Amino acid sequence: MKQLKSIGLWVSLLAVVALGIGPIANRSASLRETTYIIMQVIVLAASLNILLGFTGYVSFGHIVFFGLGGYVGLYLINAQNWPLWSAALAGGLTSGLLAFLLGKAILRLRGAYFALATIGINEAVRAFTNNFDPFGGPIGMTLNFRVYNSYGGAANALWLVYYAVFAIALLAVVLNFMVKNSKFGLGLMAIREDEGAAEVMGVITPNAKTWAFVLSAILPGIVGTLFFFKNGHIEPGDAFRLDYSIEMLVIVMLGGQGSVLGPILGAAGYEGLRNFLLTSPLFKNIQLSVAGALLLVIVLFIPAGAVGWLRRRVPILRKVLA
Amino acid sequence: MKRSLFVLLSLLILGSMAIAACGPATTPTAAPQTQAPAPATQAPPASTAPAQPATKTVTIGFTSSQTGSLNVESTRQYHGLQLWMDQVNKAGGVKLADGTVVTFKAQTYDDESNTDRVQQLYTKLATEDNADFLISPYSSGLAAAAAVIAQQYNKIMITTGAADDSTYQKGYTLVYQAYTPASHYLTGALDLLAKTDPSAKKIAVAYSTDSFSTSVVNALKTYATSKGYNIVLFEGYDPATTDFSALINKIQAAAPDAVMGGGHFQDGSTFAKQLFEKKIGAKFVALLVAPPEDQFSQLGDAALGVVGPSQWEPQVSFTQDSAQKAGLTWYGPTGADFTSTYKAAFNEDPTYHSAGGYAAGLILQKAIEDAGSLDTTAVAAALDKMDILTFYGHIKFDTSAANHGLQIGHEMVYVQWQKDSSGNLVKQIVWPAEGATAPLLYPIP
Amino acid sequence: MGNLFIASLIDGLLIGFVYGIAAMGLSLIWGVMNVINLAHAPIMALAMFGVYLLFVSLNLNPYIALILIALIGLIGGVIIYYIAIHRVLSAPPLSTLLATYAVNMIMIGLGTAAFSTTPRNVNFTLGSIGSGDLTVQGTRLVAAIVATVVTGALYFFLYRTRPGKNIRAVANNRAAAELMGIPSSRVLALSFGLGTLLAAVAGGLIATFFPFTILAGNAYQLKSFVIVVLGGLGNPIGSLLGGLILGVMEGVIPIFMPNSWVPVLEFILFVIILLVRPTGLFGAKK
Amino acid sequence: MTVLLSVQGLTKQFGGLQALTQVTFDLPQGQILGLIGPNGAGKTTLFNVINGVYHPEVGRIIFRDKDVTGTKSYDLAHMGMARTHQIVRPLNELTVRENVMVGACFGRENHNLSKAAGIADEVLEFVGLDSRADQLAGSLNVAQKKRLEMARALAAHPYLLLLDEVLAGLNPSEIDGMIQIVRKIREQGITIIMIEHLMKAVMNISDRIIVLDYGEQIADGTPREIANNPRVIEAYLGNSSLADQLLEEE
Repeated sequence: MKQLKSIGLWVSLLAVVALGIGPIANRSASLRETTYIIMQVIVLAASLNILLGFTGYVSFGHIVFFGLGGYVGLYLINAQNWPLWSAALAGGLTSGLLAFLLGKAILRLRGAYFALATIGINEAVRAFTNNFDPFGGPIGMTLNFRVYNSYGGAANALWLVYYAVFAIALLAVVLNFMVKNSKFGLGLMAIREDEGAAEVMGVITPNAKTWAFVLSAILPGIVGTLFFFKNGHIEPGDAFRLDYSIEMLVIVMLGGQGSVLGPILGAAGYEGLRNFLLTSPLFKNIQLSVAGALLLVIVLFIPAGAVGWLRRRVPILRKVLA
Repeated sequence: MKRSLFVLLSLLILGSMAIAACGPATTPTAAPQTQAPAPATQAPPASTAPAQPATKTVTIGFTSSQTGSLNVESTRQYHGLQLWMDQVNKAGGVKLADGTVVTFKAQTYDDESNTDRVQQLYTKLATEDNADFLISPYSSGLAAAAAVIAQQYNKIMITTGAADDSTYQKGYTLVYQAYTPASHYLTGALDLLAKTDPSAKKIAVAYSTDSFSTSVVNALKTYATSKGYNIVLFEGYDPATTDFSALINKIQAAAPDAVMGGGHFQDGSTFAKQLFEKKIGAKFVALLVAPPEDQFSQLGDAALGVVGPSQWEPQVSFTQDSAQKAGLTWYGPTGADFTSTYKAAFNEDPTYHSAGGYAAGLILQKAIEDAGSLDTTAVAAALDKMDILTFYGHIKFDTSAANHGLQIGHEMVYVQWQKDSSGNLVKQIVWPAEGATAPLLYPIP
Repeated sequence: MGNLFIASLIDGLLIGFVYGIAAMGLSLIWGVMNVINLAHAPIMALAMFGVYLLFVSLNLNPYIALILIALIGLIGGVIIYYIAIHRVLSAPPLSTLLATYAVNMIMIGLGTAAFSTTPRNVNFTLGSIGSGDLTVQGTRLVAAIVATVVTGALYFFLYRTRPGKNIRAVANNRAAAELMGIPSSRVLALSFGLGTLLAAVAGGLIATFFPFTILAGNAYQLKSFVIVVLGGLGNPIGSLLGGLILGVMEGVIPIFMPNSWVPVLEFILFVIILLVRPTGLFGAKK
Repeated sequence: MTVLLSVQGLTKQFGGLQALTQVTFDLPQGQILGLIGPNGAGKTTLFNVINGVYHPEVGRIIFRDKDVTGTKSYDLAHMGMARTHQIVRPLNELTVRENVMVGACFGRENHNLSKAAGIADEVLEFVGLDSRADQLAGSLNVAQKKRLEMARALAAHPYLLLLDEVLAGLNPSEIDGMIQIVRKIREQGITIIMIEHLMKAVMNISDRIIVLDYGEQIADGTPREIANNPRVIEAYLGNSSLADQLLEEE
């Protein structure tokens, strides 16, 4: 039993490594950039999975943690000369703190109301950033190219950031696995299935939900800093993009919510598909529509996502696919 | 005929909500493929092909916004660049010092109007597609993200459609700006106002809170204050704003002589329309981006008198003579040639985005010719030295460490919508005085 | 200052009517079937284009075009319901959110391909009344009147006609309504159709005085969330009042602080109302 | 005899509706208290109030010598109160074992996962669901789901168990099985309040019965006293001979 469970973890980690090792093996910068986005999406989707997949709360504005982390991190690097790593950590912790402060209040809302509240928060934070001068207001912040020199030049810096996001993707998978196979995670899943019943059985739901929210906010904050450091520039419209939030939901849904492997498969599948559609001469003008039609088919016919579908069809896999 | 096709198409679209899930059919898109019947006579100068030259194809990499909010401007920029490329290739390419003849090919992807994929795509362009030179995406935000990649892979990038000054103050050495920087967008309008009516001193500034517009108005504010103007209102609005009533009421209460600001086309034209409807009574209105667009005239009377800065207009007539007068080298086609070939190729009038795209190519071509090689260092050196006049205007780059690559030669022109003798709205150039096609209509009737 | 206040108030009220009717469709669908229709924005945008195309190509009066567009909206909504919503209606909320978002993607994608994101403008005016500071545009006045009439008609339909009563019964308790022999799926399809009809009417009205692009619906969709939460679910008059409140806020707040703070306040208010009174200021249900 | 639970003057209203009026009783440790009354009499409401789902307007609840009025359900669970639901609420996408582990993990004894798994297996064997431990809870039939409810509550090792119509919807042989389980639970020293519609069962198994009607406590006594109480007969049982039948059948 125990062994089988950890096979699930190894399968998931292996999947991430298989995706992430390519650019390191052939030192291809182009592949690295493509993979960077997949890794980032894995981190965001896996983090969202803690809230969506395990706890059953649909956060539509989860990107607020990515954007806020990016802003705080870039501000510390730009204005306070912090090194990237501590700035990224600070970005993550700030996002976690925001989740902690908001959690108790908005996690009382259920279903669609919670989803709407998260949209409201994302929009409020975006509008606030637009007015907040230390973060550059509408202009945002642009890093001086010199900053990259402390990391061995820009080329090297981008490699470093890639290693970091790769490591964090692995961490996100381990975190998902640990949550899923912990008492805390059991409580979360009980909440997902029936919050009232969970409460009656003794799950301290407000605390459990808040911590799930916090856990799901920290890593997005860290990769937010990494991304905008790499990007060299941040402004409100890019940092708090609601569409990106919804893409993450689609990815978790596509791969299978509540599973560890799901966000990984979803991220790889979704990004692969998007890259294909964007560059395909046949579809590129209507790629958005094609993606929408596919999403609709998935929602209507395979709501459990890839992992859920596999588990149902091939029961042997049930134990291996965490 | 075309109209009814359009209606049919859109009814099909409405109908296709119905069959949406069954997989949408490929819809014919407006984006025309270039089949430029470019008349060879109007080709830019290029070395005449020798007998048996070695040849090389140079890849120019860039992304454009085929989808998303920047799609219109970005597509025009793409068209301009494409026209340049077709013409230079048709004319036989560029001859290097070692006799190799270089022709160009474009490698491009859709950046969806957002930064997420810009770096991914530019890295792909720089490494996998082995692009020799890069052109920026449209808009300052996207260009800033692309600049990191260009510099890092030691590729020269000509930016166009990216006016923000800040990108060129961040230590890049290989990024060169074709546009007049944002900080100069509205300062000329102020000079124009000062010359026309020295007694007008109260200015209200209302601007879209996006990066570009905010940079423009911040520079305007500094400049206006230094010239003794009284800024009676200085406020931002969300770029998605459609109802400006509240803001206009405030402007009205501040009773300014002039209203300046705006942002992009959509908000700017809406703002202009509502300014008119509210009978605001300002004598002078200057807005960003929207007024130079031909569609701005759809506003009817609301467009009358509105002034806007433009990087280039078809009426702008720089010639070999003007180059001689200014002591500059003349380079490339004339404005009239550019306009007519562009129209022939894309069945639309060129705007400054188109001209900017073309100019970016032209700048690169000239630099390669001057350098006589494709080597980054040599071409960059040629760009640093460049000081030319083209149909698009004067091109010269700042070479100081603090602002390297910033455009310092090119000047904005200011257009105003006026009525011709038969009462039709026409766009006239009103500033700078040397290039004006009509005097400023002042105050707005 | 006095004039400024009155002018801002009037403008706020006028735009409030439009906000109200834009939110009404969202509110109806949400209230009846507990679906948050994320395809609301492109439906509004397509309606804007519908009015535009009929106006430009056939020279049709925008208000006549509006009736045609409303009908297309009704039929389109019913079709969307059967394709995208019906199957996932009793699934967790995420499914319907994503299903309607998928419809949104499809419509925006096709719309961008067909129309690009170039702004359009219906060059139509009814003149304006008043003078100086207090100028009111004819088209906006008509929009307010149409909004009021539509609200009244919807109210009449929901409370006085059989299909309307069926809709309310299904909204209250679907299982019980089915037991009473109400064909719930047909009623739900009709409600969805009505919701899109309202969105289309709102879009068409907006097209008569604001320029728009295929993406123009998004801003109204976001505002509609705020309004629905203000006004309560499924309650047409609540939506209208919610729209008026939001309109007045947007009109009056900038007198006292920079305009760019308005969205910050709007969304903070939104979250607070969600937390304190999720049934809305005028909602009594539940 | 120590009093485990003391309910004092509980009153609960919903809007204008009086759901509970001045309900008062003491429950000594180890007893089975039957709670009967017509539909809508407020029985489940009483459970919800005792259990912390609703808070009463008036009245106090003392559990193990502590005033727990207004205490949250999860805190009560930690203090040793567990319940089943009238309409079963299985955690569908979790396995049967995981369902029961939730009870063990978050109940009175606050076990870690591996300990909880052990307890879950014991309890599942006790209620006869051991063969289904790895199935998803959603795939069980109604009778099995009722046992699962019971197992989850038991896994918490509670002092007080609130059983809400555990027999409803079961066939006769399943009912016998469930009654056996309830008896065995009592033998472990767990105090039980059970809401039941099945008169025969409740009369036989309870030490004491409380009758609710329109939220009012109209009778309180041994099964025999209840069966002969004229108010109960009038309000609820219908005729007096039925009551005698119920008592004598076994």
